[in-house]
Amino acid sequence: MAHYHDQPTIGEMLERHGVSRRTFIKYCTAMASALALPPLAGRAMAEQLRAALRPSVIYLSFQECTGCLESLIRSFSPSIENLIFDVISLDYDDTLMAAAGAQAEMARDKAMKDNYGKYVLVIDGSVPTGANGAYCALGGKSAVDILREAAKGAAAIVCVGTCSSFGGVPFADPNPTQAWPVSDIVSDKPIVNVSGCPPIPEVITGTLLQFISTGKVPDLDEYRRPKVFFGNTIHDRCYRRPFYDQGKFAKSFDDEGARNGWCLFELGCKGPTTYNACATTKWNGGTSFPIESGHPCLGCSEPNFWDKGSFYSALSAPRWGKAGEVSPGDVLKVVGGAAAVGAALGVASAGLSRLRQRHIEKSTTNNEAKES
Amino acid sequence: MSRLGEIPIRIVSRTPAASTGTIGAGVTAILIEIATQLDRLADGGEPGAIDLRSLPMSPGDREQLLKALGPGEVTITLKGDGESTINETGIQGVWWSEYRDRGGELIAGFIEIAQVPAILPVEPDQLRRGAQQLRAGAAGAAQQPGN
Amino acid sequence: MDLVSFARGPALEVALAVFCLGVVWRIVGFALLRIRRNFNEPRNSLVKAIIGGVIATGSRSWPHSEFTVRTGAGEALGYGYHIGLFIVILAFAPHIAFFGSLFGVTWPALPNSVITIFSVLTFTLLLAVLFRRVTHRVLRMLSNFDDYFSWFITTLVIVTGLMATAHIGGPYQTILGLHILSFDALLVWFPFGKLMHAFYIFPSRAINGTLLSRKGAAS
Amino acid sequence: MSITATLSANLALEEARSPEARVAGAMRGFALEIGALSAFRMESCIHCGICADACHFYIATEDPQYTPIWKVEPFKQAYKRESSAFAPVFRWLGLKKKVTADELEHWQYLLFDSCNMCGRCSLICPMGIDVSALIEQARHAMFEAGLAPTELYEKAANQKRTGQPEDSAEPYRDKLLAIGREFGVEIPLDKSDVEVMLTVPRTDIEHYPKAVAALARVMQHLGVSCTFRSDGLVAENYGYYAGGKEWQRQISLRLIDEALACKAKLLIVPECGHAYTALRWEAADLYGKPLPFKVRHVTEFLAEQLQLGKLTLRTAETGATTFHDPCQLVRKGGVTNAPRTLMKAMGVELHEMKNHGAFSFCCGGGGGVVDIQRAAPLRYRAMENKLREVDDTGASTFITSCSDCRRTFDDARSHFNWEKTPRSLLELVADNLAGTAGNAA
Repeated sequence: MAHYHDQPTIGEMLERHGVSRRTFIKYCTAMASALALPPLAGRAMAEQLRAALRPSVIYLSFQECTGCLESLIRSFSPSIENLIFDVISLDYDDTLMAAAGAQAEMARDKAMKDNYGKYVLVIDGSVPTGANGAYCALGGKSAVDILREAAKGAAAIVCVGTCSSFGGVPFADPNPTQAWPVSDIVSDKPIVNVSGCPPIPEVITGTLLQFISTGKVPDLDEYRRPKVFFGNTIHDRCYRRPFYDQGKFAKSFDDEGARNGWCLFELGCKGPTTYNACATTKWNGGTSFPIESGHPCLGCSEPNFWDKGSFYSALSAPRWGKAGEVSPGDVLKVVGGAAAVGAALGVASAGLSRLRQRHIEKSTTNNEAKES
Repeated sequence: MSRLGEIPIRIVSRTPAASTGTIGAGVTAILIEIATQLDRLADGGEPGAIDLRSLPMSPGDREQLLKALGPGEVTITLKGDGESTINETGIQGVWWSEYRDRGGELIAGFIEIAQVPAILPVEPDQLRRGAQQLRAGAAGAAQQPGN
Repeated sequence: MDLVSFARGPALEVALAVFCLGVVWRIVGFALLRIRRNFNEPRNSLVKAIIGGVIATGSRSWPHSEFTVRTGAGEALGYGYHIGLFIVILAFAPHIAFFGSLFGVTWPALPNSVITIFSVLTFTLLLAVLFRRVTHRVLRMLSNFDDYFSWFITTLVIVTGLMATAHIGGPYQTILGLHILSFDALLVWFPFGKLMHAFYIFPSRAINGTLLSRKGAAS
Repeated sequence: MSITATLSANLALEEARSPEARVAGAMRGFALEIGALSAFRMESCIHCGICADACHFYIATEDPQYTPIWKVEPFKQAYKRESSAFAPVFRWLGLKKKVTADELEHWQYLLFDSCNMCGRCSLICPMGIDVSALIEQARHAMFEAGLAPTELYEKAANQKRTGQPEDSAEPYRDKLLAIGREFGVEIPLDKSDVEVMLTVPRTDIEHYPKAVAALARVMQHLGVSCTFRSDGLVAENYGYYAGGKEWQRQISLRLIDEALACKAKLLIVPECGHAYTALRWEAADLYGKPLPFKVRHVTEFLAEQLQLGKLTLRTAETGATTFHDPCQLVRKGGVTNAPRTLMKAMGVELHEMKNHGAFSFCCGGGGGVVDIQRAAPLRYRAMENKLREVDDTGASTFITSCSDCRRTFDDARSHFNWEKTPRSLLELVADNLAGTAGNAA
């Protein structure tokens, strides 16, 4: 498609909008810093981005709560307006765009056609497949059909949020809509999962920028999450970690330990098993994150976080059954039942042994009797 | 409410002792790191940087660090999308950079070890574009009747 | 279901059930065998005999002075890792949280650094114990699969626990999952091997001590 | 015919027993021995190997097979396979192997030749297991397998049949009377309606007649109405040594019947350790009900008389003296203070051995080992340490209160050219009865 060569680079676009190179470097550097990248990476990213073409981005929302988008538009560095106006061409987002109805659908179809094979498809929300996809439909088309169609021409798919990445809340047991993560439906495209409920805004923009600046899918972990942001657990980087190491724990939300800012492990903190950048990037422009605000990590960026039992039972606590929490009563039931079966088996085996013994004894005394 | 600082917060307990206790030694470590990077700059011309955000510092530590570096003689102000400052410290070649956004919030802070902060030099293509712009302007002025 | 959820969920439930079933089965299985009555005239009254049994229960924790030269070191080694195990099992905060949710009671924890020291120490002692078992002529002859497997599974729990806290060997949740899973395995193995001695040691000392004291014999 | 029947009918047949029959016999023996208590003891073993350090056979040789608990390995194996809670599973999956005839043959040496049933290992076990009790039970199974050592087996068979472990040209009854004549002491025999029934070790009749006389003399001195019984003379019980439980019962029954016949209220066990175990602790259990009379060791009886003021003793000029604690009396029987009370009463200058009282090492001859010919070399090795301990006390007089211990030390005297002569505590008492001239001969 010839007109692609006529398209200006991002650098040119920026200058047209009066954003100087230095200002752009400033923001990229700030972002790199926010993402805990090496200090000089920001400038390199800025240069790469300036030379790159401004990609088309299509943002589709399925079975979701819009929390992810809410999060995204609160991105501080770069702010979403920076991102949209300076770096990407957001060609479709039914929540943000002014157009609506058939006009909006047309805009999407046009963007898909014009940028076939080049656009970045951002998915927010899980994809319900039950009842032929009827649980989520846009303009008369089911989400699953829209996804399949949109995925065909995508250069890559970025799943924003735990719902599109791992199924999230709709996927949770008993999953009434038969919701699936994107990766269970599309298998022939590079997929990057930016999980979280919602994901940290800087992590969303950072992932997009990284992808755009390099044109490559970043290094991913086993759950296809960018290692740069999901390489460490919350626990690894938690400022309360020293208290964990000292064995100082808050036992309730209003005790001395909680007031002293001690570790929230016993209140159910999932930090040790949760990979995300909350402890370093934090939220609201680096203001705070849940643990800093006194609440244990829920583990929202991990698969099945909704089905891992109570948010408030310790990570090392046992859990079984539907409720996902074990009370001493449940333990007693299991232990008592097993003990009863054990006792029955014990009685049976002892009885068997005694029978064998009696048999032997009888035969011996009979012989003794014969002898005398 | 436009600033976080304006939110009325009553601090009940101090910052956890564990996070302040270890930092004193941290300042020394930063100074040593700066010195190492200065050596590298002098030997191979390789600039370096330390992200202040990656170093958890108490206000006291920060003061201690600033005091150790001392005031310098160069101050640079960047006026793109908010006012950012780059101050040379008492140690020449060590720059204290603070990037702010339009609202004046600090969005990044660095200690840069460089001849000139890397954000300042202009790329050749930009120089050329500037030249072009000037030439176009001059041509336009020349064609202006009555001038 | 991820490994941790599996390990502390259904696997733990099954392990706990097998553990209880096996332990009760094994104990009932021999406790209901024939008990022969003693018709001989006791030297000491039943009360005195029982006091003797109680004393033996405690005193057998350490060899009589006549034996210490030959056995002191070996016994100290054995007790060493047992004490280490108890401290690590009972004084580590996540373990306390585990017991707390199982039984509804908790108690204060020791700092992790102390726990780490004890677990490394315990691990070292376990290695020494294994070395002794394979090099000591008596132990080598007595040892069977049970001895080595029980050692292995105990050590596995310690090692995976250390790896989990030190964050080595893989993602924390995988190692934590393996740690809990190895504990589940230990629970399953428990009733079928020598680990049962945890239930036997005090009753055995008490019963034999009582019977010996009844005769006025040394115990 | 049962094995016991076969054996008692014809000893020669015993040798020809097939391996299958041996295993079957042993398994039957094991099965009969298994009860909650023995099972618990076997369950409790953690293979710590510490019991080896209590056993003089292991200490002397450092040969791991002499580890006490290893001596009952076939018993443990049989228990796990036949009677433990998981036995059906073990059998089904073949996890515990059957005991083989070869193993049983090998274990004969471990259960008989290299174990005195001295019970020292029972004191060291951190799990509190009474190992010697298990060994005694395992011996029963070995007997059922026809694997009791010939010497013990023959003596037991003889004793069961005739009341005497060995045939003698002159019956023991006559020998007893002859001893009375020789030492000038009246031997009460076959009386009825007496307070006390006396018995005599066949070892004393054969080797230490003076001790027999001493018993009669002391009883006479005390003026106790007592008697020996022709049909219940021998204190020892070879059925106990050989592991023939039924034989042991029948041999004990002979004494019990005689005691009942003479209406004795007290049966005195002479200076013989294992006879004490057999009569004091096991006879009633085999009898199936409490005995209608008391059983006491002669030293116990004498110490009691001393405390009652009925017995007074002169100072015995024994010089520096040491005392060997017979295992069956002291460690396993609880007769710890009686001998020391008597020695104190005689002003004996007692120098205790390094390991004494409950921790004393066995003489090496207990459990019938002194009668097993082929066990002698091993027994001598195990004894060396004991003899060293005796020598280390620096005592010139060496006393014990068990005739089998005495015989074992006497045997060592000739084997090692050891210069000490073991003396009988009973004889010492008899020699130092206050108000008598004493008999130094």
